[in-house]
Amino acid sequence: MIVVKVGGSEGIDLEAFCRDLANCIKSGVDIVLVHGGSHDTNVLSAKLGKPPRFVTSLSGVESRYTDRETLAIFTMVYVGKVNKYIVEQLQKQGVNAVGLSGIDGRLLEGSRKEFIKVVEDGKRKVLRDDYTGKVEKVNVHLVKLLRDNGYTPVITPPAISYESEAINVDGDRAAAVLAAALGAEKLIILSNVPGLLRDVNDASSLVTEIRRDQIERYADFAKGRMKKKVMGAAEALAEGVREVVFADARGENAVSRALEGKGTVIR
Amino acid sequence: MIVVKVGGSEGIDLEAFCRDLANCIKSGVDIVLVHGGSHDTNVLSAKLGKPPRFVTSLSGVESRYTDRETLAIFTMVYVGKVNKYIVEQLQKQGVNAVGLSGIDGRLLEGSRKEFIKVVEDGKRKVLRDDYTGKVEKVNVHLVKLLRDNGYTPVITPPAISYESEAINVDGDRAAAVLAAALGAEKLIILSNVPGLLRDVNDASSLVTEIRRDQIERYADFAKGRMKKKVMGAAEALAEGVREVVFADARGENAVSRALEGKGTVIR
Amino acid sequence: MAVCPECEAEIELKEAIKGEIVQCPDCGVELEVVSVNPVELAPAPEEEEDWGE
Amino acid sequence: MAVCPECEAEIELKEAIKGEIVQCPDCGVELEVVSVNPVELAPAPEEEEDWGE
Repeated sequence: MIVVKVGGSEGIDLEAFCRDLANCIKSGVDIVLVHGGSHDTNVLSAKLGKPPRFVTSLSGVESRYTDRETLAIFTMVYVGKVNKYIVEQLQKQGVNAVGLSGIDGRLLEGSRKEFIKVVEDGKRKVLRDDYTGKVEKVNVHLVKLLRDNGYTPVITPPAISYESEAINVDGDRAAAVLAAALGAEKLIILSNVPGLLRDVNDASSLVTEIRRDQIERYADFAKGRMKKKVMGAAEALAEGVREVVFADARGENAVSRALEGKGTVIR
Repeated sequence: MIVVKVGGSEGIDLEAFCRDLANCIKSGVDIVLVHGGSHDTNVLSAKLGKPPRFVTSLSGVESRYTDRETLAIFTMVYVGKVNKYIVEQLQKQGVNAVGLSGIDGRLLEGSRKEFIKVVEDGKRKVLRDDYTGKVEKVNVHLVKLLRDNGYTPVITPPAISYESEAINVDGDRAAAVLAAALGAEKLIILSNVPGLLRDVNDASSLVTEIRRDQIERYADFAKGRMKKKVMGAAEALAEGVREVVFADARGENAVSRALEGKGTVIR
Repeated sequence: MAVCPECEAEIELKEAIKGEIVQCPDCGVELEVVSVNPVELAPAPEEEEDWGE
Repeated sequence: MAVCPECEAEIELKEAIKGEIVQCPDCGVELEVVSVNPVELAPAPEEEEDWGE
């Protein structure tokens, strides 16, 4: 079984992506899909007069400041827009998809951070009403139940906290925890970059292979979103996933190319 | 088993509603929930500069004109906002809810109207890009699968057309078709009115009981949304549902009161 | 001017809008304005009983 | 003026904002501005290693 994560950033043609994904599934590849929706969330937030607010933690990690109102917008987009669009497209291609958020059946559960310490406008602050957290538990039973009965799960943040509050979680890291929990052989992370680039501005500086024992070194030099992806990959590999691939979600046959190892393969 | 439908109109306190619903479920009442979201959809549409457009069919029935853009807003609200809020609240009350739209697993499927003939600004027109339709098929297998494994299904429009397009469907009529398909004994429809009123403006003119063979008469004099509810009830009764109750969704213990028959009981 | 597809009578339409239903003054058939500039008419589709959504 | 809850030194704060982290000039402890008007200070919470979301 393979967990495929497709990002929500700009420039990804979801219709083409879903066509290729459906072909892979119909040709017998056993896939569970996880997706993001950050770009669309930024667009809707701005339209609703609540532009996204990103904060940087003291350790330099950037994240979306998600108060209750932002969380409602986030959930409308991730679940109501992106998730149901993907399910609709897969159904159109003859794949019996079922869309779930991490809240449903407590599919993705974890602890909500009571507070985060951030730097904003040069000031160090404690933020307490940030609905953000980490996925620590997966309802494997629910995923297995659907897969064993012919359904393709299409999973999206938000997750649910132990106190049953919806929480914003990082999609890449949730996919890594999910892959480990489901005992997936492979985790494929598709985004709007060809893979891990030695030089971020040089698309040809693609790192094509990384041995798992070298991954810490790459985690250090990777920056921003890619850093989280590499951390997620390290976690998945440590928990039994055999191979992690970072590849490009854009263009035709993105999934097939990634399945053939076109991108950064870590094993 | 009982199908409960709660409307999406203004004045319904969903948090209080979910507390009462959870108590009924935890006390052993086997419930499948269906919900609407029309009010919130109108609010978001207006905020996004695309105010809702209602059209009246030649036979005088009003419906939301749902072009592709409206459908995206409709789905974000029904699925991303209302559905996941209800699932979150039920999880908080210890009920293991799973939220599904009619698209997921083709749970609610039916034909999309190729066109509708309407009267708008005094002109009779044919509208062709209206993503509206009727629920004709229910994926009973998926609902049963979840219920048999301890999950409480929380179901919402949109449905899916035979051509795999998301379609706007009337929540009350979808609940009626669902109740019949699931072999439910009871269908409870809760909205922001005490039940079927002889005089719409007089809350005390509640019709408390209707025999099923009188229902056609009431279908004639009921107007607007209530007309569709009565039509849905007639359909459900004709397909084997033993009792339909129209009751008030507002205030404390709305579900418990309806279960005790407080409202309009048709059997 | 537009022409009725049924009886070829000429139909005078002032600012018709796309999708509008008009009736041919000669043969009385219901027509749909399928496009404007130039105006094109086709028989309006029959509708099965509608409950609306 | 606000008072450091650890060493009771007086801390002069100009337009502090709620949630801001300040350091006591005397004992150096990290403090959180838990409320403004009047300013109230409490020890800033310790943070477990954060990966951010």
